[in-house]
Amino acid sequence: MDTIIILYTGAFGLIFIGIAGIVLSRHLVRIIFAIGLLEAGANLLLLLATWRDGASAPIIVGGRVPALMADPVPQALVLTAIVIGVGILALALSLALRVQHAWGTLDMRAIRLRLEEEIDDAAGIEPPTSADAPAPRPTAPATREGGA
Amino acid sequence: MTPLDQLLLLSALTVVVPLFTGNRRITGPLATLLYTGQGLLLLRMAGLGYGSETPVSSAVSLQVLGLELHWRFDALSWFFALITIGAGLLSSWFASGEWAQRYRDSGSSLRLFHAALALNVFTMLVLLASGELLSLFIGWELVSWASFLMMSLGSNTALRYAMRYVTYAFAGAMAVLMGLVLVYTRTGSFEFQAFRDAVPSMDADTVWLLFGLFAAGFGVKMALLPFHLWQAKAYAETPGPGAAFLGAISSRMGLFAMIVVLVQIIGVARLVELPVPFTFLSGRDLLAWVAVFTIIFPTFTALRQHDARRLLAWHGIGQGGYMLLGILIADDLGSAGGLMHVFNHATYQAVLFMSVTAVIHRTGTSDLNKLGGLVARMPLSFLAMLIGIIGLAGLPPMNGFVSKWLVYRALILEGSPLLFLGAVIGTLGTILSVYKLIHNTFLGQLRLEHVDIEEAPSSMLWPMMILSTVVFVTGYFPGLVLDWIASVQAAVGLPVLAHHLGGVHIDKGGLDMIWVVSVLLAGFGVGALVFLSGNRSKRVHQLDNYAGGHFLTADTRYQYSDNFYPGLMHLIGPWYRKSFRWLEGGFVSTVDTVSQLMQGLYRHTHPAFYLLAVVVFALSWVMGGD
Amino acid sequence: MNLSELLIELLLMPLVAFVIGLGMVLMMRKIAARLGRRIGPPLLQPIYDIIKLYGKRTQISHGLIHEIGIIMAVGGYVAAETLLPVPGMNGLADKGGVITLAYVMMIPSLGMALGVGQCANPNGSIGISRALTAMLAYDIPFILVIFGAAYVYGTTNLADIIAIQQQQGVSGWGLMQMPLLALAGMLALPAVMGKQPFEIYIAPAEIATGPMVEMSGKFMGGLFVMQCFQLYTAGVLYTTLFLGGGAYWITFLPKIYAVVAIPMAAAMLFPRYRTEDVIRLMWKWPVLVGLMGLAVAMK
Amino acid sequence: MNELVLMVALPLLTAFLLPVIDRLSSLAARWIGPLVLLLTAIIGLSAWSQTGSGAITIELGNFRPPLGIDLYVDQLALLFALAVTLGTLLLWPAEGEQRLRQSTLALLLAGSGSGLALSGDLFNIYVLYELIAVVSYGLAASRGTAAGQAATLRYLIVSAFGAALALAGIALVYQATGTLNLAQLAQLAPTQLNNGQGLAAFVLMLVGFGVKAELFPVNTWVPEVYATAPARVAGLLAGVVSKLALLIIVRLLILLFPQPEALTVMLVLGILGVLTGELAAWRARDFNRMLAFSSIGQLGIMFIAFSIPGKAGVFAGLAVALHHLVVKPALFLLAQRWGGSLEHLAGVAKGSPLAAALFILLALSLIGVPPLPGFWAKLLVMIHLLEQQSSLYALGAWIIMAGAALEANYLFRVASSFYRREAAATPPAAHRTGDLAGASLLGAALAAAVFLIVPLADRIEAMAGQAADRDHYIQTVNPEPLP
Repeated sequence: MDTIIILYTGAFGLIFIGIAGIVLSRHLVRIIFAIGLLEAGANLLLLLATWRDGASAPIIVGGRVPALMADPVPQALVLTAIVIGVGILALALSLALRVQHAWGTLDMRAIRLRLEEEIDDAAGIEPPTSADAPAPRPTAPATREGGA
Repeated sequence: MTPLDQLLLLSALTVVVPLFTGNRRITGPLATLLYTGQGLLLLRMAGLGYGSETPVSSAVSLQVLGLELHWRFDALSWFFALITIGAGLLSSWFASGEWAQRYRDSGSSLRLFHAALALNVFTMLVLLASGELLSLFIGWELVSWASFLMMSLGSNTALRYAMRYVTYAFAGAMAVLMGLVLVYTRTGSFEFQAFRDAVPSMDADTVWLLFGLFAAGFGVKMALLPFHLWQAKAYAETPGPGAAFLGAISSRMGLFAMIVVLVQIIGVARLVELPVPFTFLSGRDLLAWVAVFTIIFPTFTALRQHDARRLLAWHGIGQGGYMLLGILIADDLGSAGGLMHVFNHATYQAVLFMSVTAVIHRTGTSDLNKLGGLVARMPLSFLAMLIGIIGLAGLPPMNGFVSKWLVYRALILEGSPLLFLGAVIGTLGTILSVYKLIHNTFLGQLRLEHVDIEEAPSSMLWPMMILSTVVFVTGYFPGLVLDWIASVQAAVGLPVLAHHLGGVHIDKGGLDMIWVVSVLLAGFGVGALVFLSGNRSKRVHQLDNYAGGHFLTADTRYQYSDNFYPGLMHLIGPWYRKSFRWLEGGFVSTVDTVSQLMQGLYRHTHPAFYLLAVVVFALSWVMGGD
Repeated sequence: MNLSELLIELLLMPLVAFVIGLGMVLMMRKIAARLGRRIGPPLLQPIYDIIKLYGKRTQISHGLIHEIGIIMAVGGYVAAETLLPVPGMNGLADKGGVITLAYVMMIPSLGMALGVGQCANPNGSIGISRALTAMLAYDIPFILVIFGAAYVYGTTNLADIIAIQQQQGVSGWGLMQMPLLALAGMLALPAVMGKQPFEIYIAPAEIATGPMVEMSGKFMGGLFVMQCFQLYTAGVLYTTLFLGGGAYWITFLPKIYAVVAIPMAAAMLFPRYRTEDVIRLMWKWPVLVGLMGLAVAMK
Repeated sequence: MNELVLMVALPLLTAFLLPVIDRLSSLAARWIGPLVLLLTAIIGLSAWSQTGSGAITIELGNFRPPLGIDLYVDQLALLFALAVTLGTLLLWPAEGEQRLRQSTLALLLAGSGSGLALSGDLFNIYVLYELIAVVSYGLAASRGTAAGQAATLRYLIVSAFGAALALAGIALVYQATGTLNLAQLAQLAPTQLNNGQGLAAFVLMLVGFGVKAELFPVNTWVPEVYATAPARVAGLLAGVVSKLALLIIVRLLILLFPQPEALTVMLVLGILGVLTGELAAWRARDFNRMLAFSSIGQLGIMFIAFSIPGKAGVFAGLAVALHHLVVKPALFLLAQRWGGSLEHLAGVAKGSPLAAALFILLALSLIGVPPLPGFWAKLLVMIHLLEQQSSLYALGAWIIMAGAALEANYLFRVASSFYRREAAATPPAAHRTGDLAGASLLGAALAAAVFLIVPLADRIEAMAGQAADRDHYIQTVNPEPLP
């Protein structure tokens, strides 16, 4: 029984590390890794769902049915989930790469602010100004009319 | 096919026809003709108005989601429909001649105007015909959006105010919807009768809630305080005849709905039993006070306007208060007064809006500081406005007096001095305000630029004269209208007013307008005799005035118009605090702030944080709940 | 009562009112003179004045509405008198009542306002603005008093009100039943009559301002006639509400003259009030007293 | 009956073959996608009448559950499968340079969406859901701008996070029952899942699948993605994909989680969704984000509606969902040209009167003005909410009302600016015929629904009755009992 407790602890630990990583990190790559951890935790949890200590693989060789067989369904599920997870991680990393190329940053907060700005720009909305904001700097020195 | 179906069908046809005839000149007269047809169909049901016929129901009924929708006309519907169709007919007539040409030339769509007008009439008829709460709500919404269409026909300003209207109206409609769904969950039906049967068994909290929801929801349309801000500007900016129509009847739909729900179903007696916590007032008193403040505040706001249309529109709000007040008294006199005021108000308000529109048509402005002396050029329009303002101010011999008299008399009988005082203050303010209106428009010095203008065209004059006649005749013989009122009272379940052609006979001081008006006319005759007994008078030019030894010249026109009541304003001016605008603004700012917060929620914070929060919360709740 | 009797009454009532009103005008002028240590006009002076004004050669009219306005001013009061019962004549008391009377009394103001407006003299309009403001000022306590009386007597029929008071003798008078309301009415009365110290709108001192600025000849005469009626109406109404009305002319006449004379004599001593001060005064004391009176009367 | 499998298989197959077809003929590649979708739609429609009397189950490869995988076809599932097919057809996103890739993605979306709607197995649901997620990332980023990619990235993070949680939820379910077949789960649920663990599983799956259904806390991606993705894609996500996710959640709720607490969680999150969505939309300054926030609010209403227990809730929620399914894509079709600042839309009614009129019609229905269908849907929700006689449900009703009032304000602020007399400095270009035709079609459907409201309501009610009936589901699938 100890094994199973350790394994459960591991699964929940991975999930919590993953969540914490997503919440606490600002760096995009770390966040993506954290997602990987989270998924690993979830997969482990799924595998553990029907864990039987000392069971053999659910493969029937030569019509001989093993006495204790592991449940094949979670294994199939996990296999699929891992494939999907890898795909998504790859997609995420490639997107992150593109963002890094375009904006030169992987900092989540910077990306968020930049994203906000770009959306506003694309929509043609002027940035919000506040009465307390410093006056905009004049872009060109004021020309004096009739000064000549 | 019952007469009601025919009426609704013809009314729907009236909406469609302008869409086909379009901007052609024929549209107006055609629409007018169709309204006449509607009027005739309504007269086929005249038995309703005289209480000699049972309610006419429509052959159409629907079953949606297991809810039955049906429509019918009773005396109350008939009475309001009469006003609606009358107002539609005369507004459309008013809008068919020269006005239409001008409107079209200014690039506006006549097609849309007539369609909007007809749509308003149609939707109102649908509302009036509603046979249970659900069709009432559907009609209610239709009316709201139809009048939104009408209001937004004007300029950009009109659009802005129409927008404000639609915000108020829809919020109100939501309150109504909430109310009727509540009713449904209590009774399992939207039928009036089921609701009425369920009221006695409801506890006070429920009735309070329903009362609040319905009063607020319908009150928005009536522009009851504090939901009145939208109305004046929205109506004022509507194209002239449209404003006459809306001002005459549109917001009375709120009153209609209130009568149906608060008087006919819940019953005023039940409202009296609802105590307002921490006070000695009841629910009815509360609403009555709202009505009185609706009389006072908008009336004194009107006093400060210097645009004729806005002035009238603000008065329209104030007059609504008398109607509600009268109906809430709920005895035979008061409710008759309130109901009669609906009719009376429609007649004189339409006449006033029409006459102001005629002035705008000729002079191009409704700014009271830029008019004056027009009586010499537009005497018939002046006469129409004079009759209108006497009606609005509620002075004899016009019909406005009779309805207000009934309300006052009821208040005296009931013994509500403060409500009475409030109502009278409103009337006095109205007198001041309407005098300013007629003085600044028609009296005083004629301005140079208006020297050559002519009387309004006959297409405008006819409706004005007809309405003026109605205002006077129903003031002279109020029994004509009181006949209908009595059958309405019977239909609604109020005590029925015993009346005669001249008014009412009560042991403790009745009213006989035939005598009062006759003696007044005779008095005028005597006055005229006295006047004529003097030496012959000589007409002089308007510049031939006493001016302290100074000669007035043709290019100097003195007109006393701006800040017409300086003494009064000096005293009560500081009381105009724009509190309601402040309130509205405060509400909007609050929503704005919260909305900003919500956007920030979506924008600024790390999404996963919420996720975490929710999961942790949910899991802990689950574990704890186990 | 048959119709012909009623018609005769209706004819007689304004006539009587006019004569009594003339007397009141005379009395006012006498009081004013005596207070100023003058002798005052002779008995028939008001009549002479009216005849003179109507007979003048220069009669300036500013248009039809100017004339109609004056007609309305006189005609409105003529009609109002038929609603006021006097000893022996009830007129239309049961067909109008006190509310109708109060509103009919506004018609002359409206007529005068229309007439003056048509004169196209801004100074006249200023006067009207003041007059209407003053009306707003005094009508509030006045209406309050009317409400109180109508409520306490339980009727708006003035003839009934008189009958109720007559039944109980002097102790049944409104003055005894509701002294505070009577006081409030008394305070508002000078303003209702448009007399000192509330006559700023007439502006007798400023020649170039006020409703009368364009009024000459019979127009002025019309206003003069109107004034007679105005004094009479106010006096009779107050008497009817609070002093038991009139059963006999012999007791009725002194009452109405006293009602007009006593406040006048006192008020004459006050300096003229500005328009906003009229409002301030009227909305403060008479309204306060009236409300207290109402509270007492309705309890 | 097995031809229904084609609804799933055909689009997927075409998607994989598309690159090959493109090599052969680019014209064929352009048209084959829509044609295939049309074909699948016809297949779906032909099967419609057969599902009226009762649901059917299709056992793939003739293995009976729990060993085999089954498709469960009731009217609800079929309707959503049809909706996703037709929706993709209507909002066919392929345009411009990346036509081929987008066609592929769209076909994948249609196929996996139909599969998601029809599948009767939790495992399949998870896989197809992930497939849809991947497709939606591709579509969302298809504009190729950095902003689009950044927004997609943020979307992806939330979505992957959610998927992991959903997987954990599935693990919990499996642990408790040992099966993933929905019918079998439904049999076992009253005994095995009616506990804390079941509830935890539900919450995890609610949050996980809720990402696509724009559930309150996990919907922060919505405004960003809808603002940066092509409007048609946004329409697909808001109109169709969100409803699919919702369908899954509702299925799970009906079959697996009978606890009242589950309903409460959904109700609370729904209320928060309405509140935040409508309030945020009130202040939105561009068309896309206004629609995005408003769709968050609308989805919130659906969550509230589905949280009503029993058939009534399904009926009410379904009505709202179907209505939104018609309205939102149409609005996003209009956004194709009108995206961007609302100020630029001043006076556009003159240039494009039809589009302006359509917007008004859609807006009226969205806020629930009678007699448009939106009103009846809202009325249903209100009635059933208040019938619960519980203060939390009543709160939901109040919030929906307040939200509608707000929505009326901001939608009509925009609508009335269309009719302003002076035009904006740079008015948006006129709509393309395709967009306008699509929107008009949906608008016409909406208008037609006004007159067909009675039969429509009956149909939806029957559908809801079928979907809400747990025993019917179990009997139809009739799985072998677990060993």
